[in-house]
Amino acid sequence: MSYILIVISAIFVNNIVLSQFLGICPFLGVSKKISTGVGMTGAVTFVMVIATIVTYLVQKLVLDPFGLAYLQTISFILVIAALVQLVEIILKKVSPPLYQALGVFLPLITTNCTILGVAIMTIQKDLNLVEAVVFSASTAVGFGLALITFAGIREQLELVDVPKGMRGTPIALIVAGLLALAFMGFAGLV
Amino acid sequence: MAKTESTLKNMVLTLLVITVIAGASLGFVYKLTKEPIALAKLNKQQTAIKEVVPGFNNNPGEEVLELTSKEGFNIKVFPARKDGELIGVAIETMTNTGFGGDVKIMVGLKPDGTIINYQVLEHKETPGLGTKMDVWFKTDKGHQSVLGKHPEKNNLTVSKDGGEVDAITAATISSRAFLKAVRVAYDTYTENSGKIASAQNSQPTAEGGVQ
Amino acid sequence: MNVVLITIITLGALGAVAAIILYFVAQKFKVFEDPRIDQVEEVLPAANCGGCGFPGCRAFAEAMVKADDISTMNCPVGGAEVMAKAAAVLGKEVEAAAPKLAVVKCNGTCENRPRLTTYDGASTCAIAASLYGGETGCSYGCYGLGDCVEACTFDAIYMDEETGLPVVDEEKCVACGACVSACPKNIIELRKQGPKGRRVFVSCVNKDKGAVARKVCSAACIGCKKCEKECPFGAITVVNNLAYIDDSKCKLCRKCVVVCPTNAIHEVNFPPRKPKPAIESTEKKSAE
Amino acid sequence: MNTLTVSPSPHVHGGDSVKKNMYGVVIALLPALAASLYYFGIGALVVTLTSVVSCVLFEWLIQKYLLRVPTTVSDGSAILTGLLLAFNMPTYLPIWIIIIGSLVAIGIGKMSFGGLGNNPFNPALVGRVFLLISFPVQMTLWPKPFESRFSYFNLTPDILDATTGATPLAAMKEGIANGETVSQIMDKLPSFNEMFFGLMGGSAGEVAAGMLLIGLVYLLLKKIITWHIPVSVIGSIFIFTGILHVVDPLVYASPVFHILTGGVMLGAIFMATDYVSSPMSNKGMILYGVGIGVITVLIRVFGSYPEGVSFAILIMNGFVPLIDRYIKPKRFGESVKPLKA
Amino acid sequence: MNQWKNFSKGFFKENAVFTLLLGMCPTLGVTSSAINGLGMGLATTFVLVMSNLVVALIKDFIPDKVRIPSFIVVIATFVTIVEMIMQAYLPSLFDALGLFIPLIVVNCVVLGRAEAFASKNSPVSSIIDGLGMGLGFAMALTILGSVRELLGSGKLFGNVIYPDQYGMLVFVLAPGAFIALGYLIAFINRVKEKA
Amino acid sequence: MLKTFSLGGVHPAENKLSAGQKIEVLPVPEQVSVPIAQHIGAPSEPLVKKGDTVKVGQLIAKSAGFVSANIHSPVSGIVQKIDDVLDASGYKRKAIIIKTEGDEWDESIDRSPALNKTIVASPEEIVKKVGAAGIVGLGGATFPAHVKLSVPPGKKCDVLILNGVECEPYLTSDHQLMMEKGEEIMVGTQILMKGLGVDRAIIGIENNKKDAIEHLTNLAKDYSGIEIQPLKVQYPQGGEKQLIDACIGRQIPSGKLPIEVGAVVQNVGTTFAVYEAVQKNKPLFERVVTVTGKSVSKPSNFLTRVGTPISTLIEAAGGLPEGTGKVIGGGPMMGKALSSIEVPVTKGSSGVLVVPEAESKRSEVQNCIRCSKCVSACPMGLSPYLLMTLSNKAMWDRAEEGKIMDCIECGSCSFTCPSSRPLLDYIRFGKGKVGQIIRGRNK
Ligand SMILES: Cc1cc2nc3c(=O)[nH]c(=O)nc-3n(C[C@H](O)[C@H](O)[C@H](O)COP(=O)(O)O)c2cc1C
Ligand SMILES: Cc1cc2nc3c(=O)[nH]c(=O)nc-3n(C[C@H](O)[C@H](O)[C@H](O)COP(=O)(O)O)c2cc1C
Ligand SMILES: Cc1cc2nc3c(=O)[nH]c(=O)nc-3n(C[C@H](O)[C@H](O)[C@H](O)COP(=O)(O)O)c2cc1C
Ligand SMILES: Cc1cc2nc3c(=O)[nH]c(=O)nc-3n(C[C@H](O)[C@H](O)[C@H](O)CO)c2cc1C
Ligand code: SF4
Ligand code: SF4
Ligand code: SF4
Ligand code: SF4
Ligand code: FES
Repeated sequence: MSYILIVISAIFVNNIVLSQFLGICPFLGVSKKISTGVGMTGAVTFVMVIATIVTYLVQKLVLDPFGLAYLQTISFILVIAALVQLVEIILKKVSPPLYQALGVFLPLITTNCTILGVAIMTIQKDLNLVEAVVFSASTAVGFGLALITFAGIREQLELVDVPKGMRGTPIALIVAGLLALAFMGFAGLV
Repeated sequence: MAKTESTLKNMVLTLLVITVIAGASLGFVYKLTKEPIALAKLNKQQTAIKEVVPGFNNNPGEEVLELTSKEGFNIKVFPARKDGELIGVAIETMTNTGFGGDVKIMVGLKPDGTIINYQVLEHKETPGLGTKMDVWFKTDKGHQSVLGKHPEKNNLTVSKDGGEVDAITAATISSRAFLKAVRVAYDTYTENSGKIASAQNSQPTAEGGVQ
Repeated sequence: MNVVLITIITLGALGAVAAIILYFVAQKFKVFEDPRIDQVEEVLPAANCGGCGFPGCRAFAEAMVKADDISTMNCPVGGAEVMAKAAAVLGKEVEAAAPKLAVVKCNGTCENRPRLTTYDGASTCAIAASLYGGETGCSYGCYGLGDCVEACTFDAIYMDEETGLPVVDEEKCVACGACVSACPKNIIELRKQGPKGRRVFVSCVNKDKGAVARKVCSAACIGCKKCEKECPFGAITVVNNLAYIDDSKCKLCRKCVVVCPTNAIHEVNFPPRKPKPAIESTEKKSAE
Repeated sequence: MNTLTVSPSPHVHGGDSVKKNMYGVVIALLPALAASLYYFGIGALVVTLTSVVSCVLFEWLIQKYLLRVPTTVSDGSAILTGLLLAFNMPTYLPIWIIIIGSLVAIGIGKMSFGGLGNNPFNPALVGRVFLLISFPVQMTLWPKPFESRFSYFNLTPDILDATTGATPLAAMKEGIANGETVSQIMDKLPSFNEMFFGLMGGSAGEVAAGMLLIGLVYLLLKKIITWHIPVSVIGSIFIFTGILHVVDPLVYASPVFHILTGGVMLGAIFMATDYVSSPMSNKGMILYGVGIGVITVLIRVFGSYPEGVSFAILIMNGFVPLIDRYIKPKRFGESVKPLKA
Repeated sequence: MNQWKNFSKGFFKENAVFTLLLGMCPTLGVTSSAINGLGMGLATTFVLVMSNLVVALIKDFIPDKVRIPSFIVVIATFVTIVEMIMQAYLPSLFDALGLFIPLIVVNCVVLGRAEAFASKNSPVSSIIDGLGMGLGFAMALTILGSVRELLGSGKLFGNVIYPDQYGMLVFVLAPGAFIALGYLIAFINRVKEKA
Repeated sequence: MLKTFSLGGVHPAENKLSAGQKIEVLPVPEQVSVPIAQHIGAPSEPLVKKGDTVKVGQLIAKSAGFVSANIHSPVSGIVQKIDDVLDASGYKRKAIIIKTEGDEWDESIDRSPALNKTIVASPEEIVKKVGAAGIVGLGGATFPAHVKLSVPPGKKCDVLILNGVECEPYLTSDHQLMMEKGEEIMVGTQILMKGLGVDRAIIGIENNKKDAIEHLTNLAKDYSGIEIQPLKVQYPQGGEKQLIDACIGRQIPSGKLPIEVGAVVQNVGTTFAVYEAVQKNKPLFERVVTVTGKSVSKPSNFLTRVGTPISTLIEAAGGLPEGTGKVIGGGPMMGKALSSIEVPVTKGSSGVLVVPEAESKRSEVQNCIRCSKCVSACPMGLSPYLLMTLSNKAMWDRAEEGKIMDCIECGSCSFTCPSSRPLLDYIRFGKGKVGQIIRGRNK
């Protein structure tokens, strides 16, 4: 697969959030403001790329040689969990404002399906290491695109009077649905 | 309640203990389910082959041939024999021209190439449209069915392209992809028919067994 | 090799490596954060109403942890109970603050205060107030456009259609003070709830001279000082032609209520009394 | 003397109103509606009436019984949504599907957000795309002009076969996929002249480019919309397909073909310009228009849908808040030339 | 705590999907039919109960810094077990749920309960909590699955309710998942408000 | 193409009903009420007390700071009281109330109508005299004129712009003044030019006053450095920033004063007052006020003493018509609705507009439909729809970011909005809040 196709596919066509249903929790959770959305995107991109590289190596260097494919889930998640905790500890020290902004969601990156999902998909798709990096980075960009667009709409909805019963989560989900509906237009682009 | 402190020793020890226990239980369950999983996989393949080429009594999985079509697709050919006699082949074939990308089907051909039956293995077509291919081309209605047709003797393209097969309503693209996959299977089969016949005596490939 | 064994070794190794790396990084990048902040935050009601004067519950928790003395701080939503819990977490003392309640100090109903002009601008009190003195001659009184209602996150204040004045729902009001700061005319005050909800207060904020005030509103305080003289406890002072009852001194004897010539002093939640049934009706209204 | 009214300035109003704008757009749509009735006959009438009536009815019902707010159906926006939804549907569409489309457009697309002015996405397009994805079979059944005038209630497979055909875009897409060249395909299609007047298969209101352009002139004259969005949409589609066409005229159709077919005119003039779901600043509008143009071409040429305007507009609707946030109107005194003393 | 309350809170008051908005990915990803929703819900319940139990048992021995990794290993173990068992005995459901089975590991509900409940409570309460939460989750997924299946293809647990040509395909696809859940939550909020 | 400003603008119906009506001198009222705050800046300090006898033109309240202005008695008589009286907004403000007795002018005032062309005063004397005469901007902003004439050190003024635009619908006082006192305005211009030390002055006049343009162009031939600039009829052409942009193509940066681009703007009425002050020693205590309205039987332009009750003016214009819904002090775009017609004329009153009931109610407010018409109308390039919402939701930081302080309160946005949204109401309020925040921060 050429890199361009990987990029377009991961960002638009098979957008991780809007068509793959991964990472919905942070998508709904940290999208109230554009600025936190941007921060989250950064954090996810960072973690995702590193996690993909590390899990890729674990798979190729440890699991495959020993025929331990069934340990994929557990070893990947262990690696990711440790990694996220590292990022958290470092971030707390290096950039307290970003740490504050991401709040509870930083530990939840661990439980952000995108990271594990992408790590597993990379193996399933049988990509090589460079492709894996491109794939994970563009998936993260796709996540960011969806998240920031969504945050923009939600910020705008803050300014209008949404009916009481729909305020908050319901309307956010409707917006996500309509965004997904729109993104279906990209079908077949690759 | 006295929490264990976060010293290096404690941390390493705890994680070690937990992972060791986890490893032990996983290894154990793995051993337990290894057989059933393999069986389930084999079953799936056998059932699929049985559906498209009924009546064999060998283990086609053991005799599988891995081929590459002209278009560069990986094609698997499972020879089906009854008492050593080749009664047909089940071909795992594909195209990449579906509405949602790859379409993978298993098609059963008589030795002369006539279509016995097919089964759709994998696709990403739209539910309600392209997905209808799993029964559409078996249904005896209008000019839908391809069963009993021969890719060479019949013009197996959609009527829109001048062929004799009715496309799935509003899913011409999927229909074309389906028919194309059949064609790929047939072409690959005829090109390699010699190999297939001779494969009878060859060693079962590694792929043939359970993974 | 035995599958089980390999599994154990691989996972064990992964686990141990992860633990070691985590340990060293954690050592290197240590940040101290007072764990009590989390604990305090946990006891707060998480209404994030800002009534405490801090942006959200967590900020309040942080402030409480930092402060030496938290007796001046109060969570209006959780009240004394929550403050006591928070204090317990921090090992500090708080005095139970007397429960308070929002009180609307204007009785300029449509009857009491005839309308001289009609307002036709953006319908908020703040904007009306920045434009002009109001639809009636009283430039101190309530505009009735409901900024206070809007401000209350607890649905505790609503507009009485008939009088055009806001009414506080005593059950729901948590004395967060949002309405107090929302009102551009400073009409709402947080006052002691009083035993059994009994309160006596001056329901007027007009500082005009008596004659002027009376001309524009029949229920205005005219600053005649009768109540000031009457009060046995010195709880009432008249400043700028306006009487004010200090709720820490008021003993709820209700003598002032009787002497007020304009019925500007209101008593609420008292059992009905015989001699002056006339006032009863207005009391009821504001008590509801 | 009666009481004086006091209000902040200004004390006069220009007299513009929501109604004037909405009914203005309705008027601008009339030529295209007339063309549609002329070409597609009963079907066009049924689809339009059903859509408009059910949109208005749903808006009224939702406001009255669900939201319990004052009803505002008379402002004309629901009529417009109904009309534009109808314009985006093929004229053989069964009534029940139209009603579902109206419910989605008004219920999900508009009222869930609080009604007029609050919806981030274009309601009519929400309805249309929802239907397209839910009922792709019915939504891609294109009656031929004139031949389908008297069939709607009497549709039998025979009549269907005889009176439907592919839209030029679908034909182009299929042809290219089958390996034909553009000029081979074009020979089978109506001429540009015919296309301009709407002699081709397509949604009820989208076919007659000429009529839609009359509407555009009316809208511009009445100052209901500005030129920015229509020009940037049509212009960017023209330029982008033009470049492709120059690069390889065998597989990429000419820009004229692209702007005359499908929903480009309808979309650029009436749907991308929907106030509510488009940006506020002129620069923003141009960016939005170019975005729509580029995405439309991408979908048409490289994607799996033959027609991309609806999706492109919806996608760009999603970006409008960001555009508004970061692209501000030009401010007074912003670009000051340094004063030479 | 009253164990009944502890159990029942997962269904309504603290329902993971409808009120806490946790575990959204499987919620949206696998609920294209009721049976998938139910299967996923039960698989999650199993993991939830078991991991809650184990976490409650070992909570006192875990140093803080490795708390999350430890919990995750526990959870991942059970997930892998479920994965293997399903693969062996329910291959078709396994195929249908696909990637979402390993992703139970990262289902926020599971870790969330381990963190918020099991690590502070007794094993028995933790099991009950896990069961309540899990079944509540399963219930939510089944409801959403039913709604989507019914609207999308006219079926309920595979039984034809009305001909599928009247079904709105969009509900089987991504956008429909979001929209259906959105209105479901709005509806539940409304019911709750009245209650 | 006529010159005009570069962004936004609207065109309300002009309705210049009183155009061409000669300026009538209104009789001296029986009693005047002179507020001590008639200008931007600190209220003046009263110099008289109850019972004092004053003459016309006598200083009765003195400037209380740099940005403040003197106030002179508009009548002769006895000070009744100094008290809080209801002002136009229904709030109480301090005012000096004088009972008229005769009409005895201060001796120093030269009452002869003869034109005095020779300017003897030095630039410093000019600024001093203007200050002493209590002249404030008569264009409506009532900014003390001498402050504008004192160019701050380090800045340079190279052009004086006279505002004869009168872009407000209905109002005609400046128009009439230009027609009747053209010569005086020319001399006044020369005085201002001398005071500022510039040799170029431009008088901007909207093209709907062709007679005034012609008249002044003829007169300007005799004076060096004065140009007449016809301008497109477009509101708010008279806004200072817009006028400078239109006349000399310079845009004042956000938050800056005209002097930043080397310009000073004065209204033509102010210029006339400057002429009177410098050449005739006459302080500012009377001005031309237009009384107009569709239902008014005799729309007129009156020369009126400050402090005269508005009701007197309306009476002189034929009385308050039946069914009056609103009385506006000023024009319909920027004027203030009065809550009582007993309030007095002040230095800033350019007109009184009587609006019939049918036209005095606003239409019902609807949701913003994001039509962006307010954005296109705003002459300052702001986003009024957004500023209104931000103001409503108290998001002050974003409002400040959106340059809410740049709003000149012209009302073009509210005028255009098809949803009849009270945009300016909220923006004005927001400006107040944001202004407070900024001042608090700068402290
Ligand atoms: C949401 C949606 C999904 C579609 N899915 C498929 C599909 O899976 N397979 C297919 O061949 N066509 C699909 N189509 C239709 C194609 O876009 C195209 O219209 C059709 O294949 C043209 O063939 P026809 O001549 O049979 O109508 C889909 C269309 C839409 C709107
Ligand atoms: C604080 C302040 C200081 C000012 N200083 C000057 C000045 O030094 N020179 C000047 O020409 N105008 C000055 N002005 C006057 C303004 O430029 C402007 O003319 C006045 O506010 C009225 O303008 P308007 O009617 O367009 O609002 C000042 C205004 C303010 C509020
Ligand atoms: C929207 C707007 C419109 C104005 N229109 C006029 C006008 O028509 N004529 C005028 O003299 N001043 C007008 N002004 C006031 C001028 O901005 C400026 O204050 C005045 O010309 C300065 O002169 P002055 O200080 O002598 O009044 C307007 C101000 C604003 C904000
Ligand atoms: C120029 C213009 C274009 C419009 N286009 C649409 C449209 O494409 N779809 C629609 O549902 N409503 C349209 N409307 C109506 C209205 O703006 C729409 O219903 C709102 O989006 C509902 O909030 C349009 C209105 C105007 C003035
Ligand atoms: S009534 Fe006022 S004090 Fe009471 S809760 Fe509401 S806003 Fe707070
Ligand atoms: S009490 Fe104050 S805020 Fe409430 S309606 Fe009256 S004026 Fe407005
Ligand atoms: S009032 Fe302010 S925001 Fe409105 S148009 Fe005028 S300058 Fe712009
Ligand atoms: S003019 Fe009115 S409706 Fe249009 S954008 Fe501005 S505020 Fe909204
Ligand atoms: S379940 Fe996927 S992010 Fe929470």
